Amino acid sequence: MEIGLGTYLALASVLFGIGAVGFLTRRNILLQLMSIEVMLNSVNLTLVAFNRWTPGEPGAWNHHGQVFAFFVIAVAAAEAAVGLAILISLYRLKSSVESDSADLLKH
Amino acid sequence: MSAGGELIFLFCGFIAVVTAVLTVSLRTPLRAAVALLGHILSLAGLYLTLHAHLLAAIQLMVYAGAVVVLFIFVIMLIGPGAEPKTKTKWLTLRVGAASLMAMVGATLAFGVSSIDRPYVDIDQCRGAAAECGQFGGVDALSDAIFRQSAVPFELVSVLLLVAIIAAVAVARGHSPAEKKAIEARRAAQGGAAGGEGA
Amino acid sequence: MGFDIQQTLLWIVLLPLLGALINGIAGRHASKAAVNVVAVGSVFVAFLLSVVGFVHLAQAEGGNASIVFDFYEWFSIEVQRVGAPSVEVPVRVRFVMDHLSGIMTVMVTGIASLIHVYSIGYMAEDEGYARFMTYLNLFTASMLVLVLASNVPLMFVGWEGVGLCSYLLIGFWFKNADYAAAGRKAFVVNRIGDFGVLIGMFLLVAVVADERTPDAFEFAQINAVATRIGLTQVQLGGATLGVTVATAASLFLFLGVCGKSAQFPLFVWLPDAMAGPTPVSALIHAATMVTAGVYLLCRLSPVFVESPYAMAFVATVGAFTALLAASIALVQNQMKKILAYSTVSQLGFMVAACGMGAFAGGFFHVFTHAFFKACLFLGAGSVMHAIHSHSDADIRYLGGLRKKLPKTHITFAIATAAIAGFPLTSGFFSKDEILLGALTWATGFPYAPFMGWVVFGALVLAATMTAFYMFRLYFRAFWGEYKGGYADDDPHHHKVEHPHESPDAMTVPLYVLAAGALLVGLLGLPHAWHLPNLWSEWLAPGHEAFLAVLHEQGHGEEAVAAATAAAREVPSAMASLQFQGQMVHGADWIAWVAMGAGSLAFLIGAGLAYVWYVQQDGSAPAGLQRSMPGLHRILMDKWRFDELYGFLIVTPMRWLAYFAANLDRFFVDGLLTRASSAGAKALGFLLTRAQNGVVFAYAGLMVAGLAGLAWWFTYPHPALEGEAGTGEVSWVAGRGLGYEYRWDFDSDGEWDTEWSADPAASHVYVDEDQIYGLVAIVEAPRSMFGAEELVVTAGETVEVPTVNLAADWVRTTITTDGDADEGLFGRTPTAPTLRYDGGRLVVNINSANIVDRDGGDDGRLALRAGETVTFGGGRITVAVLVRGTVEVKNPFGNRSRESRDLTLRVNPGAEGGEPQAQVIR
Amino acid sequence: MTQILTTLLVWPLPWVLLTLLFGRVFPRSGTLGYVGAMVGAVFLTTMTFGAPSPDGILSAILLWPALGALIALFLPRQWSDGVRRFASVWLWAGFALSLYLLGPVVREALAPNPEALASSGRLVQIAWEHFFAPFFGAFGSDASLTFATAGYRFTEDAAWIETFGIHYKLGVDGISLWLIILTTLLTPIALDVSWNSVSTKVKEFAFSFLLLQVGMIGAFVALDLFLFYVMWELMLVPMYLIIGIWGGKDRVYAAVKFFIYTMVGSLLMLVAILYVVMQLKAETGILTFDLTQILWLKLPRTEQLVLFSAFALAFAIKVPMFPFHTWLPDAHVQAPTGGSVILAAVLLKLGGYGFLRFAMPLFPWASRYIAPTLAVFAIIGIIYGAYCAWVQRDIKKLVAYSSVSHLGFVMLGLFSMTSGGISGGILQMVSHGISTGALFILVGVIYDRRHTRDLADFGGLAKVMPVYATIFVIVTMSSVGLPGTNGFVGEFMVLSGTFVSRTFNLYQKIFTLFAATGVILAAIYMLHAVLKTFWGPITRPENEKLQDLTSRERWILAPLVVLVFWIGVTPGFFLHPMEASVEDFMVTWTARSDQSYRSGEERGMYDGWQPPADPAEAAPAEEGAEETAANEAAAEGGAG
Repeated sequence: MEIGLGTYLALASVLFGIGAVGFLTRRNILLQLMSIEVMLNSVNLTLVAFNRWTPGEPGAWNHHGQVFAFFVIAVAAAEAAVGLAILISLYRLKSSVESDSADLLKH
Repeated sequence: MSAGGELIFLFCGFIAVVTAVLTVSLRTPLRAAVALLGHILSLAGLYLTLHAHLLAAIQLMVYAGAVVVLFIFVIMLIGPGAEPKTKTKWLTLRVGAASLMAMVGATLAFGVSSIDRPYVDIDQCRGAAAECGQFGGVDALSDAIFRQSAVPFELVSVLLLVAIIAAVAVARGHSPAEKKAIEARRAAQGGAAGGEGA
Repeated sequence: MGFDIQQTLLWIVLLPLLGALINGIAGRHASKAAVNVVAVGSVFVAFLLSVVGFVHLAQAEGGNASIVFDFYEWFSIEVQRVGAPSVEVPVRVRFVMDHLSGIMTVMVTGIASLIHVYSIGYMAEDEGYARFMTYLNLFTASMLVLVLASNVPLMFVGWEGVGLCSYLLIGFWFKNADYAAAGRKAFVVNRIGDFGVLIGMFLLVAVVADERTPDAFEFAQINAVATRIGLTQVQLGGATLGVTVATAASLFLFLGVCGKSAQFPLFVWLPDAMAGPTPVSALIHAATMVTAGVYLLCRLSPVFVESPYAMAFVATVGAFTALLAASIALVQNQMKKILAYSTVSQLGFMVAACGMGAFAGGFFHVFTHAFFKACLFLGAGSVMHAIHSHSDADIRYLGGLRKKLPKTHITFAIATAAIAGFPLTSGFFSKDEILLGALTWATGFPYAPFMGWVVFGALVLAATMTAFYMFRLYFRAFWGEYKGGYADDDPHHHKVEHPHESPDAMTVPLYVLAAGALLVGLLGLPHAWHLPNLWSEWLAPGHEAFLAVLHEQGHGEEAVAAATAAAREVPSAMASLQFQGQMVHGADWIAWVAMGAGSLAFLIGAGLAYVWYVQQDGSAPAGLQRSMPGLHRILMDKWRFDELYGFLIVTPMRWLAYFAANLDRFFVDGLLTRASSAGAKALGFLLTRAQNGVVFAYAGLMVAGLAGLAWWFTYPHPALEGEAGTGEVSWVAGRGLGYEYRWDFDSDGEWDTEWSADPAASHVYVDEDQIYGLVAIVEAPRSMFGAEELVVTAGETVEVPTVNLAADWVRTTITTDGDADEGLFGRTPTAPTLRYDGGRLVVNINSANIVDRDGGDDGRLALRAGETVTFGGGRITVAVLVRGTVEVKNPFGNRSRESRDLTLRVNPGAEGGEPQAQVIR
Repeated sequence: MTQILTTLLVWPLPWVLLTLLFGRVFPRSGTLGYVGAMVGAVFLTTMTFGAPSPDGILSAILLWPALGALIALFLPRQWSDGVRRFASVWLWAGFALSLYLLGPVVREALAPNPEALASSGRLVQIAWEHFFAPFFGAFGSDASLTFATAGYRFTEDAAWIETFGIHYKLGVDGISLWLIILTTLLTPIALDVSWNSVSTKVKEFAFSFLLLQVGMIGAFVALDLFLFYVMWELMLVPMYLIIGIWGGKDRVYAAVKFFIYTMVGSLLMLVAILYVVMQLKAETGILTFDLTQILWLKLPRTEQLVLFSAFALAFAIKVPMFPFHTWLPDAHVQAPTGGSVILAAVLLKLGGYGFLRFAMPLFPWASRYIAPTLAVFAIIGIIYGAYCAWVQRDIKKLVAYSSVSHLGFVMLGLFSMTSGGISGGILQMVSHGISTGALFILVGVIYDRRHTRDLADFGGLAKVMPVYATIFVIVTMSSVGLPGTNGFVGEFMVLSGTFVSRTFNLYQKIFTLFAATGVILAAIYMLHAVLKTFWGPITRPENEKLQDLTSRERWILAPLVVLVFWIGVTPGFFLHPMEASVEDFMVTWTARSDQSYRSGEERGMYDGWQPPADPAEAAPAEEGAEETAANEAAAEGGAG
């Protein structure tokens, strides 16, 4: 088996699927947030992998994919911070960390 | 790709999948967080195989060092109440959606696995590191981030600032019980003040 | 500023208008004397000026003088014509006093002056005195505009203006709701007539307007081209109706005449109009305004004459109205009601006369009628003044007034005699002219002799009735014993023991009018006596030229035509010539019979009234009434026309209005406002269902979308497009990750290329094998969405759709801008059909306007690709149809294919060349 | 810019100040005093400074109410009477300022050239030399300022949003001239009739009217599609507020209905505008919203139809044409008197104006293709509106439905595509503004006294209110279309235009026949209202002591009554300025619709289009001058 771009992408897809399934099956917001981290990481993996296969020229490297991944990491950090803050707020309000309990936005 | 690289890939990929499964399936949040830590470490390993050295380091620092710690911190804050009650609301639908998603992931994996590009052997810079930099190295990536993408970078810093403020704003405040207590205290004080004024 | 005879026309109109303006603004606060000076003075000076103008006309050389005053151009309209440049038609404010309007002007101002004077006495006690005088002045001004106008729209100003004044004056005592309603009725009924005038005017101007006669609204120009009007057919919806413009315009104008001159079926407003003060009844609803219709008939007489059908219709309606109104008048008891129906009846006489071509006779009756009817109304007013009545006087409770009101009596008696046709009074002469016209029509007129006799009979009968009911009125009111004026049980009035004669302001006008009623008839002495008939000569200046030609050429039909043409050389004021010509060449006995019939009618009618009401004291008619109660009832109820119209027209219209209002509220508004808002609400409701606030639900939806996307990705999508060049097509399929393509350019099932990653391919179509079918590109002038492509494959017959094309398919002339002149009505065109036959497109022509130019007259054309054939305004181009197919596979191994048809326009090859090769290149 | 500011500061501002000062010095001077003060102030400034410069006059007219609105915002709220007086005087000053636009018209009517002046009567000479000539100054003496030839006058052009080719471009031609005058006349009148009836939030009321006038004038003078759209929407908001705040019982419903109806149409129009602009860009590479440029764009027939429908919907709703009229009765009934007057007199006119200025010239083939269909709707509107009006119990609703009927005539005239029909349609728009405006004022007068508009509550009013009854009957007759009043001329021209129209092809006579029945129905419903209101005995004791028209009300109605007869007797004065523009419109429209018809589905530019030498400096003024020159040449050729 030769390991190429496709392999990385396939791995990333599998990881993304696992994250998504986790997000869908878990009701604990903490775990859902973790699932989201898994999904974001899988996307980062694709970005970095693509970047590896389009590296540009020496002295004029193409780092778009890695830069993007970097930004994704930053955004993921922000997301985790806000998400956890919301979680705490919700826990105060409802004494629960279940996502189903947050349904005040109904209609 | 070198044989060593392939070996690292296989090892880290396996770990990544296993830890991902553990992350989403473990019941205890703390254990899940630990699994997530493992997942992030394995991904950093994968980054190394992709010549993304700096990114691997950042991954370790930001994710392993900050995000996972934040998760654990919150788990500690909330305590065992975080244990979800077993409810079977929309169970079928959840299982259906999850399996659909699994199929989508599998299809996607199958579809993209055949995508291939010619492998580019990155010819390491022969000259001084300062002159050309290394692909994925500190020099080259810093140049890309701070020169070419300076504006987005600054915007990200603003985003983070906003996120901090938002987190503070959202997490501030009190639970209903606390609120009641505070109000009761205030009312007592206000009444006293009014009495004094009279 | 020197004396300018043209300026007089302006001042004739302006003076009463200024009077109305001054009285209208300041009259309420001014003294009665000042109001009188302004009102009477302005009208009287106008009268003097019109006499000056009339004398100027009479002294002018040549029989056809006129005074023209061109004031300014009011506005102008543009008449667009098919296939010719547009014509700018001005509408001028221009006054003309010619022989016809001269008489009318003098008559209107004269009688208006008298009635103004009369009103000083009659309305003295009324609180709305100044208002009344204002309205009267305004009316006079409007009537003068009507009479003096040189064109139809300006006449229409007066026409509507007098209608307005009539409305205001009928409702003068507006506190009585019935009176106000009567005013509204008059206005609305007149408006129906005005509608007819408008349409008639447009019909005329659309024909008359061209480079030679751009002033198409002017009466003179319309009359000058009357022959053309009589020859032009009315086009409606592209079809010719078989009706000349003269007929249509005449009938529409006659609708206006019916409204204004109270002819059947629009006569119902006039009897109700007697709600107005009596001087109004005399001036407007007897002497002047109601004759405006007759005036219009005379004004446009050349146009009416061009249409025998319209003339016959006019005559019939007139005679019928005369009879109908006379029959109602027989039994009425209210003085003004009787006079009102008598007016309708007399108007019927005038209109019938015009319809029979005796325009001069009809107009003569207008003139004489103005005197005796005004006198009668004013006499009735005098009676009502004597018994202090505002509304009307009932002849059943009058009697013996000849001793109490001697001045009124004598004038009333003269006027009664005149209207009844007592020999040598004015009414006798004018009625004689009309009966003579009817007889001439019956004996000499080529179109409808039978109708002529019917009309003559009806008119004689109506004349008899007239004599009877007028003398009945006269005898019952003025003879016998005085009964106190009101019924014993009248709740509103007390009996007046000693009625007094009216003041001089009222009796002097009566004397003047009575004298006129007695004497003006001498202007038109009967033809039977071979005395000079001033009236006819004045109105028909071509008379002598006409007679001269007749004298030379005898009395055949051709001779009459030639004579008419000769007379037309002198543009006549009236088109009564050919009829008078026939009168002349007819025998003397006709004139004697007419005069005899008129005299007999008077003798029978008046005699019967004398016997029944003077000798027998009314027992015989009472007996008749008892023996025929139904007939009496229905006559008293005026044949129940008001009820009939209420039932047939007013109520349905009212219901229609309610229906429309409710439709608007519930359906239109409901559909556009309520239904749309309900729809938006429903949509909003549905959309909010998805927003249930549960994070999982949103995630689930996202997953569903993602799954759909994934599904779409697993199959390739060819998205085939082609662009046709000349003979060559560039095909391009959609791109995708890892797609591979292969092509079958002619869709014959064999792949023309191997798999490749290039999504674009181009192919040159050379052989006929590669052609899938033929396409007829149909371009039609009215097709909404441009050219239409009809695909014709082997063994198939396709009909060319005729949507929007109906007029163009048939064999008609198509104008440059694609408007067809004919074809929507009458003919059902058959569309061409198309067939594919051995590489040729065969067009079966059917009834299409296609030149069958391939030699054989078999009604079909065989066309090769690239050829073009024109039909009417459209054309058919033959193109070829090609079909390309592509198959795509993606990394999943899934394949899909798509075909696309493309129309390929080709240049036609050389004649007789090899079609396959020629088709393409 | 300085020119505009000079104009505003030297002319209307002193008028306002002098008039208000006069009011302070002589507080009991009454309406006559105010009118005299305003006229005197105008006279004074004209004697002192002469007439303003024609440059930037349109901006001045447009900015004047905007400035007033700005000032009104800073006036103290408690000072309600003062705010009212300020806004009224301000708007009347705006009217006086707009009268300068009539300089060329008056010159051509009185003294087209020295010879004509010399040969005219002494009275005319004196009037011209001592009154009109000094008043109009450059407006009356500059021979190039004339409405006798086609093209836009008083044009102004400045870049607004350069990136998108949006310009601040203004201009007046014969078509919009009278509508602008109508706007400036009716707005102060509408404000004044609400003098006593609006007592709450007076400041906001005045502000709304001033802002509304900006929108209305702007929509009439805009020659840039984007500017037009902005102004079109700008009108909407103040009117929405006027109905929604100072209206009747169901005012919010009516206001929202009005707003949504208009908005639906105008959004589609915006899409169509953008599409047309993009097509022009694709065709020529020039991105511009300039109407004079866009008019050259020739679109495929199918696209024309779709785009025309989008424009037509917006304008048809505004007119309103059947079946989009149902907002009108609600809006009229609920609006305060002043709002109704403006709505009927000006806002509805924008529909017809939009058809004439934008929808028809932009899409000539489509408009010609649809014209008969739209004419059918216009005729349905005439008859249907009349029937609906007949059975209304509410007088305002009756008048509102009569508007539907009358505007049917307007639309019929415009679609007839004869110069007579179009001129008649425009004149009918002006006439309708005057007579229906007056009718709403009169209804408002009686509503102020009795607080009811139900016909059944009246009867016999002619006895107690003779002057009111007289004016009502005069206005009614004008609405009915009696010859000699303004209603007749327009109606006659429309009907005759319809009868000879080539566009209506086979159906012209049938159309006229049906449309003319509207003449009968108008008499029926209007006289019904008059009968129920004025004639008959007084049935209600409340009606016995009603006050007749006050002096202020008479002063408000006087100009309208004068105009009723002025237009009716000498319509030439009003028709002549629009003749050339209408003729030019007709010629261009006919030629382009033919071209468009022939070219079918092709797109391109119409014949005669020349790309502007420098897109940044596409000088429309020069183009106008060229058109003028061409027209003059044509006129000379015609005369020769």
